[in-house]
Amino acid sequence: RPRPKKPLTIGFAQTGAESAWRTANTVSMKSEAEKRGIDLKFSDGQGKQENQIRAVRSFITQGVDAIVIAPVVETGWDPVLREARRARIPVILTDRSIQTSDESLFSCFIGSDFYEEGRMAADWLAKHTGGKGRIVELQGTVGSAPANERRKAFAEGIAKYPGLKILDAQSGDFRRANGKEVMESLLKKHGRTIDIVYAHNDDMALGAIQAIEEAGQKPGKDIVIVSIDAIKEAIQAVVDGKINCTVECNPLFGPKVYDTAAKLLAGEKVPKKLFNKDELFDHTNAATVVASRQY
Amino acid sequence: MSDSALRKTPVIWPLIGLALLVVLNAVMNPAFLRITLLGGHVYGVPVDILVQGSRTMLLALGMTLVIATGGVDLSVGSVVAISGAVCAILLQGGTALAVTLAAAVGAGVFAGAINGVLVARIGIQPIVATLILMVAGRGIAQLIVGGQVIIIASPRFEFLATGFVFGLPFAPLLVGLLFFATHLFLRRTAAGLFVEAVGDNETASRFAGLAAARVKALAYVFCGACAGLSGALTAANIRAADAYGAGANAELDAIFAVVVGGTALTGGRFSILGSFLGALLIQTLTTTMYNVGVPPAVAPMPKALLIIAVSLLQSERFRGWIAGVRTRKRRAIA
Amino acid sequence: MSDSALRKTPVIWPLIGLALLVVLNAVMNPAFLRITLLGGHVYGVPVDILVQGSRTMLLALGMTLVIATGGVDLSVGSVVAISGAVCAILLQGGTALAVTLAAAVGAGVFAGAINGVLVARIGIQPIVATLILMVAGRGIAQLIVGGQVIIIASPRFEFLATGFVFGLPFAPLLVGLLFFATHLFLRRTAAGLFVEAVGDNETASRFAGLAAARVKALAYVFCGACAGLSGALTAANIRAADAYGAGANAELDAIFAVVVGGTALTGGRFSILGSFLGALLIQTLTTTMYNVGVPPAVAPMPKALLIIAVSLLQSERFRGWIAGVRTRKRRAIA
Amino acid sequence: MEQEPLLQLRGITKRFVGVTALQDVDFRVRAGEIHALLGENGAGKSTLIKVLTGVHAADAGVILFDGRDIHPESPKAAERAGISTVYQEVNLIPALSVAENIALGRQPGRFGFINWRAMRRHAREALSRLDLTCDVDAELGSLSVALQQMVAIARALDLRARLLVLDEPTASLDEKEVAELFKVMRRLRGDGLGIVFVTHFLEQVYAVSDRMTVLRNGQLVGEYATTDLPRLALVGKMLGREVKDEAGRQSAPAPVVPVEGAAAPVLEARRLGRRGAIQPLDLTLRRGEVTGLAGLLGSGRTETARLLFGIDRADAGEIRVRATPAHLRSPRDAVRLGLALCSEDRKSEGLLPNLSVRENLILALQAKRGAWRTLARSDQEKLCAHYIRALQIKTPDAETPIRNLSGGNQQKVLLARWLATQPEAIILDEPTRGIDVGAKAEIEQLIAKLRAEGLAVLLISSEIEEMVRNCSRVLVLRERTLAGEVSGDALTPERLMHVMAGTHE
Ligand SMILES: Nc1ncnc2c1ncn2[C@@H]1O[C@H](COP(=O)(O)OP(=O)(O)OP(=O)(O)O)[C@@H](O)[C@H]1O
Ligand SMILES: Nc1ncnc2c1ncn2[C@@H]1O[C@H](COP(=O)(O)OP(=O)(O)OP(=O)(O)O)[C@@H](O)[C@H]1O
Ligand SMILES: [Mg+2]
Ligand SMILES: [Mg+2]
Repeated sequence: RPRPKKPLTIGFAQTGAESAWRTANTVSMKSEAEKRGIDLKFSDGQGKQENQIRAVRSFITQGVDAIVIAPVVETGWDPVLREARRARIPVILTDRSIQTSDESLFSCFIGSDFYEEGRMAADWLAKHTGGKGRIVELQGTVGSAPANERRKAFAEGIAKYPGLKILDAQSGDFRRANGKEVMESLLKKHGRTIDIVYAHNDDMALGAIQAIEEAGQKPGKDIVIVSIDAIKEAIQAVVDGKINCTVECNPLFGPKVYDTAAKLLAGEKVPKKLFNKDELFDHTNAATVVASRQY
Repeated sequence: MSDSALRKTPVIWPLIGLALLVVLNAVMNPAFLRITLLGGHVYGVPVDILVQGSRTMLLALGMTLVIATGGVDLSVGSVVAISGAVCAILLQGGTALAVTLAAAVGAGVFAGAINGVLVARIGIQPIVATLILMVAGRGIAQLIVGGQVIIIASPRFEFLATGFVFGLPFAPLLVGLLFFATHLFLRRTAAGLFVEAVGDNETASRFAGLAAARVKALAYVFCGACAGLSGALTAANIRAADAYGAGANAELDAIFAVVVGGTALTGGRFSILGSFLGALLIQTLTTTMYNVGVPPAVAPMPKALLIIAVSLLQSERFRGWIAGVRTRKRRAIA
Repeated sequence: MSDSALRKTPVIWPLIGLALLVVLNAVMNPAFLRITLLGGHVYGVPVDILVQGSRTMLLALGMTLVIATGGVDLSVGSVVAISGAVCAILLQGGTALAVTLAAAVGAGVFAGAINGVLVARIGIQPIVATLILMVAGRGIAQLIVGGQVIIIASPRFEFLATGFVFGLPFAPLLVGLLFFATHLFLRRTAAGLFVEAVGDNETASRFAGLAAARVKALAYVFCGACAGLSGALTAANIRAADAYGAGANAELDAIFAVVVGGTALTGGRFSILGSFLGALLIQTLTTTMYNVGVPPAVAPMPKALLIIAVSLLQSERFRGWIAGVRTRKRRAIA
Repeated sequence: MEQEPLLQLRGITKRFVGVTALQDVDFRVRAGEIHALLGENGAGKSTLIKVLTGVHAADAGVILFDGRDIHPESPKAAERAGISTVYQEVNLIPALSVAENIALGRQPGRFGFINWRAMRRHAREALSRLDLTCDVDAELGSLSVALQQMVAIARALDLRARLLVLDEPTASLDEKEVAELFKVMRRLRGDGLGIVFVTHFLEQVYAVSDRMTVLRNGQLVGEYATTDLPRLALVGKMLGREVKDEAGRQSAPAPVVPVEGAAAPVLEARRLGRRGAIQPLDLTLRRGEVTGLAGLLGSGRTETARLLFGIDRADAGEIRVRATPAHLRSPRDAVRLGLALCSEDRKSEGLLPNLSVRENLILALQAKRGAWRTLARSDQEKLCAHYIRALQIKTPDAETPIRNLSGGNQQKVLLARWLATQPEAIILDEPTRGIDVGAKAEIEQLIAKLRAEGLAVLLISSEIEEMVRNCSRVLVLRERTLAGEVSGDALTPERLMHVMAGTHE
């Protein structure tokens, strides 16, 4: 394949370093760049959009070949993206998309499909429980996009199965400690009527597992547990039979992002919306991937 | 504690709040108060409240002294994260439990010493001085664990947070013991008087021969130690060090607990028992919201309302005003 | 402002900090100071700093008065979210721009009035009183927008944050004008004096015939109004109301700016100019971290270090200590 | 010539928790008179004034001002009605400048424009009316207590008031300032103002007042024309018993005679000084001797005391305690070496307002012992009971927060705080400030007793008579320099005044 004479320079405006998922995401971007000999200009936005905008501007002045943004918020990107277009630098959005009146301002979006994740969880449940069971839902941080999407998709997914009922829903803030605490309360409130736990992320599920064990029940057996993210620890829990299923929210964006960037720079057309492939892990396949899991 | 009515008053309001919450819960869900034996130990919602609340109580204990000296420590949440990270790394490396715990508390003491020096020796305003560690501390914790959530696989460590002795939960017992010991220490020795004196009028205390700066600094050190231990409990509770999430917003809860417990942010008089009840009240409220099924979106509201209610009741001006309205009404009727 | 040297001192340290940062940036990246004309208006990093910083400056302006009265307003971030939500809903409904802006500021005034009543009339401690709206306010904002991010499609509204007049950015001009007007108002009338008097010694001010409670309450109302306008700017800047993220942690930056600008959290003397410079300094630092390429893990550190440095320099005790060390050294040499 | 009183309080009752501060008190002030309000510490004088000016709401009674029933809800309302007040404690804003303090609350309109230059000029004029020159841009808090007091008076005089209320304005003033104040008071009286004047200095009462009202235990004793009531009778009315001498003493003060072993120096200062505060000076406090430190306002007496007690670091000279060089880095060091300093600034350097009388009283002793050697609760209570009795401290009980005590009684508690440490040397900076005649005599007797027991005392007082009565030797400071020493037969008020003023040559 034709190698560019000069190594590619790509600017990446990351959101921050707020979670293990994000760290894995950063690592993937960096290590993959190293592997491919790409000069990656990395910038940490510390959770602030203005920082990211500033970073993007500096990428433009430095004349990078492509810009990758993991936007902190969905809105307010138009001005800086216009500047990038003026400088003819393609922009790839990752992880979260943006809201804009002019879709041509960015080349494509590569992300995790939170909605799809929620739907996959619902489908798996429907299939493996025979469409029956009382569910408690551990929601993510109120108002956040993944929590919103995963809640909506799941609700819509189980709507077709009248036997699947949401008994209770509380926010565990995506945190392990809160997941545990909420689960403890719900266990006491609903006694042994809980059949299923649906957690918006693995951390909360892992917290809930502890609560269930401390209540003298067997997670994965007495109570079916479904969660999202598929971090290594959760896949191990699937292997151990404590989590029944975890839907991947793959943070390893590196390969896909750089592939896409190369295509864009070569003038190829790419779809506007690309999803990083998310898999689903349950007892059938967890054991095979757990060893090779990096995060 | 002195028997004077003055000291006891602040404790009344959190007690009443607590009673109201318990009644509310018991009505909504009669199982709320049920405590059963499960696998040889007590089991039930009140047990959960004590166990979950023990970490905030510990923070409130340290915070009480800092607030009594007229300061505030915003860094406790970050110290919890640091201490948890230290525990995880050490346990991962096979360090003995006692050493690990000492290191966790030691990390807290170190952090507290930094705060203490900044506030007491150099004279930086407490909010600013401790904000620095609050902001930087979480980064430090993340450096320690290398940005990972580190799993802790030590049953003995886990016991700290989830263990039972003689069928009773260990963490609340430990914390209760620490409260009692602190209370005894502060009230049986002159230490409590010194803290209150420094908080009430630092200059006057210094002129009376107190080492005011040392008293203040030690309050921060103690607060750091409490936060360090609380960090160990937090890590033990979830069997992992979560540098990003551990202790997030914990400083707010601790401050709330202290204020609701009747210790004024302006310093001076403090109530250890009040802080205990304040922390218990806040945890009970959190649990109540799960129990009652408050929708997550409006969950922050009840807490805000509770705190405002207790603060209102503690405000002399408000009580006077209410009394005034009543008298006026009575007069109008007569 | 009075001409006394005393008042001018606090402004020195943020100025020095600012100068150092600019030099650092210019050395690391000579393009830093380059300002060009692009499409008929100025363009460059310093312009960005002013535009991005304008929202924090506005918050710092209101916060200065609140802090000067001896209080603090933790709710400004939530008010920013509320006001942005109000703007979005109204503009969506086709309301006129002027009415929308009035409503945004009005929402801030309303929030400020609640804080003011709680603090000044009922006597709840400022941290607690404003924490309530801080916690509950974001929920309110989310209720207003129904949990959605609402897009604003009004170029005239957007102009507030991103427009240019005579080639100069509008937002900093507006904010600068407000600072100047506030400064004039406070120093040409007795209002500034009242604020400082109440902040320094509330009882004495009351005894001296000031309506201390009213002065305090008005400070919160003004702070709320500033936060309301800042919320409109924030929404205009991202052309959307983001109830979840708008103004998050904004209160910290505002407090930092005020403190770095030389106004003590204990109340009393304040410096409007200092707060302006403080906010500018903080924004410049943020931008600098980009320019210099600080690694993510240590990103919170520079801010913490800067704040501690300025606080240290402002601490008389520290300066005295440094001076003492120097004298002792000199003596040792002699 | 009976005219309608300018101010009339009828049946005023004010109760605090556990205390009835005022019980059915009547009080009248006419236009054009100086009316002294008198009574022991805790009699209710300040409370009456606070009711009158809207700080406290009375539980019962009416306030007629100019024949109208005013109901002042706040000091602001009282000020609007034409009542201008100097409260007992220095009650201005320390962080603001002198000029700003004087201007505060009396700008044209509510948010009217300020002319800073005019404000300064105005302040200078107000101060010059009291024959005071000081930097009007100086921060008020940096001034000595006496100067702050003068500024507060200047501010009150400045208001276009019809009634002027002065609660112990002269407590920390020198004769010269008092004379200036009286001049102004007399002039205002001539202008038809009514003036309420609270003081514990009887000679001032007789020097300036026209009428007087006496309170005892919150009750009205009576209203008298000053010329009708001789001093002895007045003291009797205040104390509620027959007295043999003017100060209300049952017996004469112990004579000032040196005691055995008086030669041993306890505290010595050699060339002790601090740049900008005090020129290097020598000073020796001996066992069984009361040494005076005299000087005019701002002459540096308090600064000297601060150096001796380790509050400020000296940058020249040395201090010896019992002949051993001592490095005093803080008051703590001084306390541990057996020194004590009762500060002149009661409010900011003495009181722990929210703590109880007991805690305030034992604090220094406990600090001296350290946190570990805790005083048993019963010992604390015994100590309190002892001093409450010995100094006749008027308090419901030892657990009352000290802020609820009257000014004079607070002062007594602070004095007790230091006596309880059983110091070897004690520095008393204006110890009788705001203390009533009876108690003042008790304290003087106490000083004499302590001296007889071998204590070394350094007494700082603006009351020259008091210095002469109590000291065997007086050092005089002038402009922060030791200007001389007066002792023996030369120690007379006249001589002392001359040395202080620098006119003795
Ligand atoms: N806020 C308060 N709460 C409770 N008791 C109070 C309060 N203020 C005053 N008292 C009590 O009221 C009584 C009268 O006090 P007041 O201050 O009027 O005395 P005073 O005559 O001014 O004495 P002094 O000469 O010492 O200034 C005292 O017994 C005092 O303890
Ligand atoms: N902290 C300070 N900062 C600046 N000036 C001060 C400070 N303390 C005292 N001074 C000034 O130093 C001078 C000496 O004050 P000092 O209090 O020692 O006088 P004094 O002789 O005790 O008089 P007084 O009768 O007023 O107490 C005064 O002019 C005072 O204003
Ligand atoms: Mg009085
Ligand atoms: Mg003095």
